[in-house]
Amino acid sequence: MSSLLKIRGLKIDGRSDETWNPIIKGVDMDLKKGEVLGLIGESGAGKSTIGLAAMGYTRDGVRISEGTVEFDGIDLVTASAAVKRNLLGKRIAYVAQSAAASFNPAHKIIDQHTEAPVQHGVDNRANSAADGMELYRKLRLPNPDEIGFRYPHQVSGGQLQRAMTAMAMSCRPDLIIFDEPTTALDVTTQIEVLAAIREIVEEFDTAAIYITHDLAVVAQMADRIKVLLRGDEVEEADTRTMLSNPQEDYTKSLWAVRAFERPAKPAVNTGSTPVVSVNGITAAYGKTDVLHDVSFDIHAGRTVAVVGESGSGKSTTARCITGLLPPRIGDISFDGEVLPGNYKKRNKDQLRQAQMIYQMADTALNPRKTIGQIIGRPVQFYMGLTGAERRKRVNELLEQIELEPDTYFNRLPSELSGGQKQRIGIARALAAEPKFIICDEVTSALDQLVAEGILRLLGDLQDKLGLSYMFITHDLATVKAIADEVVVMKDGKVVEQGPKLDMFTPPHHAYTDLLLSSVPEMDPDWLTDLLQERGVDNIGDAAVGKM
Amino acid sequence: MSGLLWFVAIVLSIALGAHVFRFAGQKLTGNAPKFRDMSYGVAFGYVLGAFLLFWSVWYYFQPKVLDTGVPNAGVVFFRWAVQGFIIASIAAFLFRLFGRVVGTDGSRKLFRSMPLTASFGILVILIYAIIAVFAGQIAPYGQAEILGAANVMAGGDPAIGGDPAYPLGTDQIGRDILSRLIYGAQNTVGIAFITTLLAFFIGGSLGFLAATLQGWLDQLLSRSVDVLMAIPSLIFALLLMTIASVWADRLGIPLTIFMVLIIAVIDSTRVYRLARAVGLNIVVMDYIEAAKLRGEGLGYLVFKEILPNAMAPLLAEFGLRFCFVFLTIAALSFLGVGIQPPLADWGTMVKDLAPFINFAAFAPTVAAAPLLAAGAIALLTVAVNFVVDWMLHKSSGLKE
Amino acid sequence: MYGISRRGLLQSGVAAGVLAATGLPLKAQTRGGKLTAGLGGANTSDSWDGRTHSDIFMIASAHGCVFDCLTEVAADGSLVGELAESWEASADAKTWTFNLRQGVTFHNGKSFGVDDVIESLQMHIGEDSKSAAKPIVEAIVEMNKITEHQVQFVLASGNADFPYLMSDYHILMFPAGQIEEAIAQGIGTGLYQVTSFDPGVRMTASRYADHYKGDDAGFFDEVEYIAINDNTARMNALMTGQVDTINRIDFKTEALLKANPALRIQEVTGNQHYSMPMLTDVAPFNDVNVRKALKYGINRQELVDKILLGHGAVGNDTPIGPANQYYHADMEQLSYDPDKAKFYLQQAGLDSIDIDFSASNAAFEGAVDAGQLYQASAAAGGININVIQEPSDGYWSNVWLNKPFCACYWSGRATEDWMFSTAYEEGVPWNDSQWDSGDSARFQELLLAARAELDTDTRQAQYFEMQEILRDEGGVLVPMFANYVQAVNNRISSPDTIGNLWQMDNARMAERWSVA
Amino acid sequence: MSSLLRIVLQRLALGLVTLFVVSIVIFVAVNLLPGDFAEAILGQGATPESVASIRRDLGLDQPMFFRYIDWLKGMLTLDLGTSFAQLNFANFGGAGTTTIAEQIAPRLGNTMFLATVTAAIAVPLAVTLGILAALYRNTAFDKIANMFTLSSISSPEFFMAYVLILFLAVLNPIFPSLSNIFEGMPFSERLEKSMLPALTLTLVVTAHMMRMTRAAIINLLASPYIEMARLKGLSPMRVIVKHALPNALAPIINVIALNLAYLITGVVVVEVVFVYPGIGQLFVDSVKIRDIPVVQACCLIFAAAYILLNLTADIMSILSNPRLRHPK
Repeated sequence: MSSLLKIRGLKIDGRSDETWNPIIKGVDMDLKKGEVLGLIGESGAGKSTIGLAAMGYTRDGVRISEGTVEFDGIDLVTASAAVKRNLLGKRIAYVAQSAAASFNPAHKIIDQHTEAPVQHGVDNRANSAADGMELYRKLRLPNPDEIGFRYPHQVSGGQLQRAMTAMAMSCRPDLIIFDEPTTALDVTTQIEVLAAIREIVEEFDTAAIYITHDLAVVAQMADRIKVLLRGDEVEEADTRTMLSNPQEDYTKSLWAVRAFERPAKPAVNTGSTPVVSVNGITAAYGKTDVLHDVSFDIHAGRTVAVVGESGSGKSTTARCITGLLPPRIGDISFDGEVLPGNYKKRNKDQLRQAQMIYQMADTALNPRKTIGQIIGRPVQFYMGLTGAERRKRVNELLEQIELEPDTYFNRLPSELSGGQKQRIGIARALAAEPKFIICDEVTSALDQLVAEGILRLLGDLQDKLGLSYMFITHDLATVKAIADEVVVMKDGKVVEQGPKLDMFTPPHHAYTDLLLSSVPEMDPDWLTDLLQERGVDNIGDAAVGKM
Repeated sequence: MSGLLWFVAIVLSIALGAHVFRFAGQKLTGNAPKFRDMSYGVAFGYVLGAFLLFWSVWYYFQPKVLDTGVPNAGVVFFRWAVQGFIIASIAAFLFRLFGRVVGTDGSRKLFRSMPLTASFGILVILIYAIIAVFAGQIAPYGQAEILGAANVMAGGDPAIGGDPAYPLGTDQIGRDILSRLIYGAQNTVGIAFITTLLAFFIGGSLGFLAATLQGWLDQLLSRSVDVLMAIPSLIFALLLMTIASVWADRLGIPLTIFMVLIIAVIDSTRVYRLARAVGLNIVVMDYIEAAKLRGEGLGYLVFKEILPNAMAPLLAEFGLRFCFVFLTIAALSFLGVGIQPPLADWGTMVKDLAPFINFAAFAPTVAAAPLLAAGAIALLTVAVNFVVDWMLHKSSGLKE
Repeated sequence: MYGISRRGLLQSGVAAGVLAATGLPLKAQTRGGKLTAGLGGANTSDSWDGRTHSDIFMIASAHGCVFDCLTEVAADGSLVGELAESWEASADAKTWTFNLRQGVTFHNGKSFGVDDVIESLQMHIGEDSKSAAKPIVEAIVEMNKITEHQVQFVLASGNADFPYLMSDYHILMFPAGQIEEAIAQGIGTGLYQVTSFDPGVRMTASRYADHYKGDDAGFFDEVEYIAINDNTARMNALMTGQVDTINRIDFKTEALLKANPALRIQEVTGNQHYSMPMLTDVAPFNDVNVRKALKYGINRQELVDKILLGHGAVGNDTPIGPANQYYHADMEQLSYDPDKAKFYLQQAGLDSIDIDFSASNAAFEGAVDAGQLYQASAAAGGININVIQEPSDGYWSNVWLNKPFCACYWSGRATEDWMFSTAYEEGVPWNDSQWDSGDSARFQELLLAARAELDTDTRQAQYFEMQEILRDEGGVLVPMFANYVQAVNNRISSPDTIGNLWQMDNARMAERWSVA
Repeated sequence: MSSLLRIVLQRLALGLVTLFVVSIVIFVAVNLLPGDFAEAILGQGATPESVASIRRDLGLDQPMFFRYIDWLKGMLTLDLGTSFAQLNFANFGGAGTTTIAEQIAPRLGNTMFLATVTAAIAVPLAVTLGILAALYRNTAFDKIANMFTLSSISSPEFFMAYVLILFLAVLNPIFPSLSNIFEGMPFSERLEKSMLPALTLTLVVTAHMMRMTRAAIINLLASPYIEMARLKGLSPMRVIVKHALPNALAPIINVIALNLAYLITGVVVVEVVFVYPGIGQLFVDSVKIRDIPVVQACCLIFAAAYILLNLTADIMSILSNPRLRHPK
């Protein structure tokens, strides 16, 4: 069997400011029937654009300028709209990143499922619906006979993602494009979806392009991996070769990131006063408690990682500490002194001592202010420095975060890259000369290489300035890399806490175990092994509480 | 009845033409994608457009005077419109060209990405501003100056009571209409501008305050605004203006000042809504949280953190509000309670001159005076809307 | 300017209205067709109650179409009978006997008789009555039913004009015992019977089949009066042929209207006048020389030209206009003469004088402008007029009769006595110049004498003298009379003589006009 | 479903409260109208005695608070009261007075007729044009439509009205410029006479509705589920009708309701130009003669219509939201 999909010299332009700029600079690709190709790259690498181009589809403001996309001998670039329409949905299907956004909220799931088969004349509605339920059962969705009659918003994210995979399968296509199908999911949910996708693709011998930025995930799913960098192809090899023996520097550096880990620190002296002490806080939004009796300490020069899935109460804890959400019960003490619950009642020094770095650097920096103003404000506000003194201090801070002061002083945040913006956030926190910094998912919006840089910088600063960090994250790799102590949270409660080493060595609490074991590893056999370990039927149960 | 038949026949032939057009296109271009994927509706659109174009050209070259000696007013007006459109397009094009060559790097870049409509808008606004500022120098007579001849007809044709000295004629007490039209720019635009500024000052500051402080203040302000907004603005303005007209009389304060206040307050409710909504969007940003946690005061939050980020949507809204205020003032003046004589004002002028429209059929120039006054209102709002539309499109943040 | 007519002489006692109906059709008028009129002056508060009528829409609808009065003023100004066939007075003009027309029926079939007259008149009196005709009816001390068709009125004092007063548009004849119903539905004895009435919007009526005026009046089968208060819309309706006639045309467009061959303009001068009353009991207006100075300081022709745009006539400081019977047309006209003004000021012992003049456009359109023009012209005579713009609201209750010198408007009255006794008789409430015997005992004397004088020539002499007194000494400046200007489509023909007592041919276009 | 019901009831209650507060505002504002009916109707004849007598007869000498209570009581029983003109007339001794309700009903009916005719033309036109502009966005069609709609939004209504009169009544006598409709007029004639004001209003509201529809659809077309639908190989028509429209309903309904509210309340100018006997004319006339009960009633009807339509839009968009219609 010759190749199902053959892409040759594909170049794609994107429009910005009325001019067309190349965003894909010549990519070739071959895909045989039943084969899964992993497309990997950081944000802006053009993964999704290629994925869509493989369907002969371009988004607004994007055009294919050169090359051919031959699907089963038909060039999708030059094919008429009618010809393409006849292929899409029927022979080539698409699974989008966010099922919640990609299901039409106005129609029931099963109606959307049957739409393609009915419209393409593959099957009638009744048969197609029955087939849908069969697929739901195969994908181990709960209540497979009934779930289709719900509206998308009535179904959880992980289930919806599986339902979308089922929808893609509805016409039994030859090729499915998976566009980061698990990126928006929590780790424990990710497993079920990964397993389901792999299983069904294997069962129907469907060829697939699997797009992701996560090496470990792609290792589980793909037969071959293609690495992309800024619209260019870096290298391509079959999965095991690629993992064990990457050729290009870029690929190697990607691999290396995962090995970063800070050396462990000696244990804390018992009896020393923690910098921050969270004492049995219970907090509520409105009338519902979202935190229940949370307690932990953060000692000087230490990093405490607070881990948990979305909705576990990590950020709420941070809000309690900063005083944005005064706790209902319990208190926060700083250097042994109890802080007022509401930040408005705290004095300037108390406010200064605890700073915060945010997840989204875009929303954390005022887009209308220059870097000099952003960093200069706390310098002036807390330290009372003005004019040349202020400028000097800002320059120092910029140097600390490894940015050239004269280049960046007058720039606006929009002129910086994501990593640079995050560094400015750090500098702003440092400007207050705090003892304690809350880092709220500071790396989760960044590409891995950049994230590593930020983590290293934070580590160095800690060593240099003796800072304490509370590190909020859902990513266990990050925890492993930088934490001294770990607090695991679930449903607003602390499930387990202790030094990092203890946490990563069994035995743990069941939830910690689930969390830890769900983090994909770079081993292509990891998923298979894990499924065997857990037992096929238990995968669904893994998502307890995630309905 | 025959008119209806004609209409149906034309539509049918366009429908047929669309079919032929698409078919011919496919054949002639060897099934090029443009024609191959063309839907019938698009083909219909092309043919319809072509038909309208041909019709316009045909109509443009119809004689200006009918065989019966009566002027063909439709053609006259159409020619004016077409000529106006062409001149406007050329002016806008030249202005944009000028902007692309002259000016700072930033402004040149701005002009490069500017659609013709926006450059037309900016040009018109500039011209209005110049006329408004230099009305006294430009206008041949004073706005309240009573000249010898009253009721001179527009057009300067003595045969129908015109006088070349007064190209747009004089009003019933002998004031030059052209001068009043020019002064109208000063009064109407100036007053609308002040009113809008005031509305923004009131609505904007309250809106940001509500967004920042929230709580009971927000509730109180928002509910009050709901109530005010539930009363249709024109009706409310009309009512309040009637009340004010007497207070103005009694207190000896010009009614215009009351009008500015009333419209500003009524309009500030809309500004409040927007400012609050924009403010709320900004207030949830992390940099506001960071500033709050830093211990910054309310003033700093509102003016240094929120306001700069709200400028773009507020500026766009300013344009729209300006148009709205402008039209409200015109409507109030039209209903007789707006800007009071002897100040020249376009709304009042339209009302006063409107009867001439009836005579358009046999003296097209006579109808020009009221149409010019109304057109002056329309042109400015169109221009502002064009610019705002472009700004919104550029920032793309707050479309509708 | 045609249609200015002098009323024919009336001998006391008998009415000229022996022949039926009105006007004197000079050419054969065709019957049939429809008259559509666009009239300003309509209100949502309009009703068929004659006591409330004050503007053209209801006057034309009620007085002109649906209802009748006892007497009627013909287009030429002569008084003819309408529901009264004839009348006669006692020698002292105190007792009047009216012989009613027989065989007249209301639109609901009820026949018309003395009871209807008495009850219709009684509507206007009574303590709470706010009827504008109250003073007229109050003067009747006794109403006696002599036969079914003969009624006798006894007046408190002699009044030779009494039959004239009975033509007033407020004093409509309603069916006795059914007045409420008649007011609600519009049931009268007029030429046209109401078919629909929407206050402030529209009135339609159809020709009442067996009307006593027969074939000589009411030529249309149908009439439709549409309320169009907006000048532009009214003009537009006429231009586009949606109405046949409109009242109060916009002077701005007059030239263009005239150029339209399908239309014609009717213009008559009546009694409607703009005035400037001064309180003669307040200094400096108590000095007749100051008053005289003011009379010479005003440029009347300029006011007519600029305020009325020429659509009017200069006034001679009397309220008696061309529509009045004893209008003193040959009286020497006062004219602008700053030297004389200065002279009279010196007579008053002054070199110059400062005077406040209160005006508002509520008095009449252009009153403030008129004040400014007056200011400019009077300055040359040493009179410094300070024009005070007064609030429109409450002008009549706060300014008029209160401020010593202000702008005012009078629609005029059909008879001299009525006009004088409304605003110039000693002690009457609307005497806006406080004109009394202290100012001119002779005037007050003549007023009483002329009222009861049945001899026409004597009366004429008396009224002429009164007009002269007012011109020379009076406390009211009457600089101008405003014309009634209306436009008619040539589809409609109208008699050569157009009534000037009220606009739209005395509001009787439905009665007098016909399809051409 | 119960939560949905609760939300709807909440909105209704809020609407009623707003209406109540609005009634106070209106009452106070209207009663501040200077001068009064007595002076206005008596004109030159307004002697202090006659003014006082009319004021007494109309109850204007009562304190404002009691008048408000009386008025509110009337409102609650849907009794709009009697106009001063009619009361005054009754005091003259006339009978058979008509209530404000009777007076307003036909006027309101006329305005509603005009609004309906306008909506019947404008809504389908605007929605169709909006969808087309969204589909063919950034094409010549879109740009031309954009230019025209911007121009028509920008022009004062009376300008539009006069231009239409000029072209459709004066130069080409197709429609009458005088909209003197009345009860019992045949429907076709009524329609013909209402055509020019309806077209004027259409021009004013179509632009707004079209732009909003276009924006709503474009907004939706960028959403992932539309891309998904396209990637399923569905026809463009089906994508629009089946996937975009149901979700665009809420914003479109909102725009339509807003514009209908505008139609009922913003017609004053148009009614004045065309002499259309609607409620706007009645309002203007009543303000002129200070007929306070009528002004109040008109204002309240305007506000109620406005609130009601906004409420309807609100509730409709709640109902069209599957999240609320099918709670978890």
